Amino acid sequence: MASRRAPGFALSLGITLAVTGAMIVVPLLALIRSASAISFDDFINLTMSPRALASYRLSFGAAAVAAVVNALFGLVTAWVLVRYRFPGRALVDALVDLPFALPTAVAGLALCALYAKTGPLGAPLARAGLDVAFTPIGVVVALTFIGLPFVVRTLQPVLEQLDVGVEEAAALLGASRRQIFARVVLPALLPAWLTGFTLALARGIGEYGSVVFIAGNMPLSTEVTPLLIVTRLEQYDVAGATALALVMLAASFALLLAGNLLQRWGARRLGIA
Amino acid sequence: MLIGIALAFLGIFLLVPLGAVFVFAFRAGVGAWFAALLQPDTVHAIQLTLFVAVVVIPVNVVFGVAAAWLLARFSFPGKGLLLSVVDLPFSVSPIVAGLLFVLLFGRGGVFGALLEAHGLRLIYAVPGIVLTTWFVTLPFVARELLPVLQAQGCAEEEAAYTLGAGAWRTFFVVTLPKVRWALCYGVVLSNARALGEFGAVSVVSGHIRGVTSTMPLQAEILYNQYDFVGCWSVASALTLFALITLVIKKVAEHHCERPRLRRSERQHP
Amino acid sequence: MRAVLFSLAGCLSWLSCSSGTSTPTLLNVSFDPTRELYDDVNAAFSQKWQREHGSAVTLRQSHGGSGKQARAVLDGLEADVVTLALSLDIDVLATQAQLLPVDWQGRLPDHSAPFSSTIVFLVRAGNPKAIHDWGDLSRAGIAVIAPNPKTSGGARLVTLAAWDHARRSGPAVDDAERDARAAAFLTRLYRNVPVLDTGARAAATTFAERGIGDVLVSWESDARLLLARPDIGKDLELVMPSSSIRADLPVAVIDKNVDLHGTRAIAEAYVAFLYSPEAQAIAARHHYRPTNPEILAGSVFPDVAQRSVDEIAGSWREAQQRFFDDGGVFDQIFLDVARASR
Amino acid sequence: MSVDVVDLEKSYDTAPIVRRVSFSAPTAAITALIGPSGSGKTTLLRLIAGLEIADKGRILIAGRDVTTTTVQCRGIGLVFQGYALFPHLSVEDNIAFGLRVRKQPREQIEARVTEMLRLVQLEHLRRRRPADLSGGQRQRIAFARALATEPAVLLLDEPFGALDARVRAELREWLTHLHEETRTTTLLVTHDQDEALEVSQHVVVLLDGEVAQMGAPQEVYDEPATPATASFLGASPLKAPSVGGRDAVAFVRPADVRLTRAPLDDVSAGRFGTVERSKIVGARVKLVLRLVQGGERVDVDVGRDEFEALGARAGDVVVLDVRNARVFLGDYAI
Repeated sequence: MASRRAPGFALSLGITLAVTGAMIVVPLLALIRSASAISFDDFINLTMSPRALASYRLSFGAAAVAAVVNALFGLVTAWVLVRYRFPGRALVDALVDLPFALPTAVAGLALCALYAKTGPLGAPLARAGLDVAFTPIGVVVALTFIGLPFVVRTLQPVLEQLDVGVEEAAALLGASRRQIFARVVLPALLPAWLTGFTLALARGIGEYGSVVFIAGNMPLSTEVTPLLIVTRLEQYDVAGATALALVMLAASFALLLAGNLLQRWGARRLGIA
Repeated sequence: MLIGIALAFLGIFLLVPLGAVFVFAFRAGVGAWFAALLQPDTVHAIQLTLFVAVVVIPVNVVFGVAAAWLLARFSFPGKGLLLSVVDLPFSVSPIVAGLLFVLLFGRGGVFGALLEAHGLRLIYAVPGIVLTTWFVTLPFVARELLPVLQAQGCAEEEAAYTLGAGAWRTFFVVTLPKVRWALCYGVVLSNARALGEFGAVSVVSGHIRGVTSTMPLQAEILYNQYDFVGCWSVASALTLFALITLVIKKVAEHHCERPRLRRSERQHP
Repeated sequence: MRAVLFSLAGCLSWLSCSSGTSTPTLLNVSFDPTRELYDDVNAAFSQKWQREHGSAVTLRQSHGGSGKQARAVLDGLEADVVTLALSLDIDVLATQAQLLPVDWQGRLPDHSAPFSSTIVFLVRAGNPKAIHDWGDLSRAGIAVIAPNPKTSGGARLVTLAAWDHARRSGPAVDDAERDARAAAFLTRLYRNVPVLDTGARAAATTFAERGIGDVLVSWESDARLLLARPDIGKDLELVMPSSSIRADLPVAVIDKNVDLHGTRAIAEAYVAFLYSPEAQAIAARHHYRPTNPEILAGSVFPDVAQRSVDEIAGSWREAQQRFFDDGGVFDQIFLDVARASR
Repeated sequence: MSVDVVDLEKSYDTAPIVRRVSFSAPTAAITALIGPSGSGKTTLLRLIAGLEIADKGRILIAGRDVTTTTVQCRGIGLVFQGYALFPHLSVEDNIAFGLRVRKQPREQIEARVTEMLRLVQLEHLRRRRPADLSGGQRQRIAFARALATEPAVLLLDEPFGALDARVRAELREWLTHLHEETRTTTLLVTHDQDEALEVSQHVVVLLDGEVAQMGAPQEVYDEPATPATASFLGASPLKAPSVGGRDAVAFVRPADVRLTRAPLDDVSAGRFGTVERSKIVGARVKLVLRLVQGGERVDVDVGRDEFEALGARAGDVVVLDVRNARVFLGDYAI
């Protein structure tokens, strides 16, 4: 067991196992128990119905698009925050965390009010022929908002630790700025970048509060999976809700595992392991 | 150029919604804002929300410290799995989180019959809200502490042991001051989430006005009552909490960063 | 582990109960559009109770989609009284959890429905798109706002009313062709729906506040509430279709919960009060159609041919199975809508 | 207050780090544990301190078996590689830490802290934070903190590892003085043999988790027990005439070779080498030679005046006169 002679192994193990056991494992077992009452054929029918498939397409698709947007702009934002000094930088830096702190329902209400056809942003966009609220684009906007801090916050520390000397060395060897970025900076950032992307994706897939207000909630087109779970529950269809919840749970666990593996990979690549 | 892109992106996606909340809230004037917040049901929602946070945060601190200590200081079989399990509430959909507790404590749930036999009520009552909020905020403190504990290593603690300090004393006098800002950061984040959780709490709340409505739910209720002034007032109050959170977080970060900067100065004189 | 959880649970419920309720408390779990109605009814009832018994009573309310609310009661929300949109939602409480007897509808007059309502249209002032009847809703270029029948009781009434209208209009043919005609009509109608909100109130907000859509298909009570609003009422106009549905709004005492709380006497007095002239007048003021004939006669309700759910679909149970359960008519329609929009 | 280690073993995940190590560190002396990185010397130190638990073996401090004693009760002082000063405490509070833990009266602590600060000659830094100090100052505060509790044994883990050469040299001398004053039994872990030779009275060479040799510094330096020890101590192998049909290897240090001009007429007598390159390093000159017979490389380190007297350039052939060499037959020294 523990070879280091740090104290408190039994105590911390006890607390951690008791709490994770009672608060996480037992509820998960309850879900699995409920799901095990569903026959395999029913499970396939419930989770592969056209409506469920359409909701996955929206939840996963919009979360992926939002995560890509966040990955690109998050990289730029993190770069700017780490490498440049400009007035208001501290303010901008603090603001990045706003989606963490702002309740999702408030974000949903605000975004919906802004992007509706009568809203201050929605009206000019509608005149330009682009409907945002109540379309999949609206879902992407909401998920972009809530996923924004993940990429920035996972990239920032790595960027800060990135040795400027390496870039200078590359420049001395004749690399252009683009080459330095593509061959030196990006490979070093890649694991953190992917981790941030995975986190934003995982958060986006399960998001409910900010999305219900701005999504059109139309079955088969603008209905996200969490809403479908709620709908099933309200139709007294516990089996349907449980089956979908299990699919979502599997997806988030898989993403989490991927994120942890990426982090470990990153640590190894940077020789910190 | 890059700064411009970053600022434009953040402006559109962050500042505009933030400003919108306050514009909508104060459209009817400051008096209306206060009046809306002083409606009895809204006052109760604020009290309930703060109560939930006050209950959840201490348990999160104890758990977070224990889990971070365990994961940073020891290696044992199944550690990777445990880390993923601790992280799980972070990526689980809030709706699924709420559903978990309904399946557990609802009338037809695993413990439903047991609770009913003893006349205990968890779901659609305050305890259910507390438990669900606890679930969704569980990983925050541990997640913030873990990297700090790992990065700082255990040399200072070992120094304290060699000087004769016991485990608890070392923990309180050496470890805790060392990680206090990370701990503060974790508390602030879990507090923010506890105050603002909507999806999960919505599933287990029952929406009884003046009893089981937290602030985000109260905002939704007011929205559905066409009471937009009330709704935006609650929303802006929550936003104010969020901004305070950010300020505290910034302070915490500032204190965390100073020693780090010094260390890097030393390495590159 | 159980012991730990259990003592934790005990601790927490003690915390929640310690807020102290010396006066008896009655929880009325209701559906979406009745928020304002029960605000007034509750105030009147507690005054009456205070007057007659000399003791106070605390009335609590919970609102949401009818199905969602019934689901919460089923899972343990301890409602003393439920006042929902559909008798089906109360049936579920009787059959699935035995919270009250299956024949609950026979315990109070008028099948336990003290008020009724119907489905009407709300259009922009001046009716610029000339929407007069159900048929207009399926026209190309009309945006219709209606909530999701899967989550909203009112939306199920909308679907059934539209179905019934389409089925009965046009040339008389056999039943199968009538059904096909109605399904095709609903497909065209729902193709015109840009936002399918989860509840009646969300749909009303989308239409009135966000300015989306040409017509809101909604509860009569909600529509007239919006019309009466000083800020947005003048921009709206009520349209009565040629036929609509009669929605009886059932109420019931939840026996199991009132016995647990010791609130049976108050709960029964409360539901009885809903039939009193005083409560019936409050209902009429909030645009719910009272069952009391005198009060109905004394208030203004536009004329509309109302057909009951039983006439349209046999019973609520059959309607639910045929139209709204998974794989039912509504799902088929939405498959067609999605296919057509692709 | 000697430290005795008996048959100590420690593995991480089945990889042995310390294998059956036994040695004694005499009372009031500085014993240096030297070895290349990865030889297990830091682990050994942590085992003695009680920060790791040994798999097998015993540890005795002043004759008392402390193998199972907790770290708090072993009565040791440890100076860490990175100092491990408490960053949130002032210099004074850092030094007082161990005394406060022992609940000593306030005035006594005050006096002891003052005494320690005087000992390390940093009285003026009393109220500073570790972050405000230079590396050498931090180092000395770490010593003061470790010595404040009057430990029976002082353990030093690469105490000068993170410092620049000049400060290192200063602190070595300072450590010698400090030790003369305190006479605390000291165990010093270092990978730097010069440091060990200069500071310690007793040397233990660790190679691959095992004690390769121990003894007085000069003895270990002059008579390495094995080829590996000789190699670690800076000698390079040269093929020697075989003895009794077995290959012999001579280990020669660069400073143990004298060079003279090769007589032009006789190249068979003695050893001849061709100068490949030379480099003047301050007062010394480092040369790389290649033997005429066999072509082996020999590193030579001579004084500047000797080199100038020799007047050799690259390509010149010179005579090597090996003053001192350790010859091994297989693993045995002869």
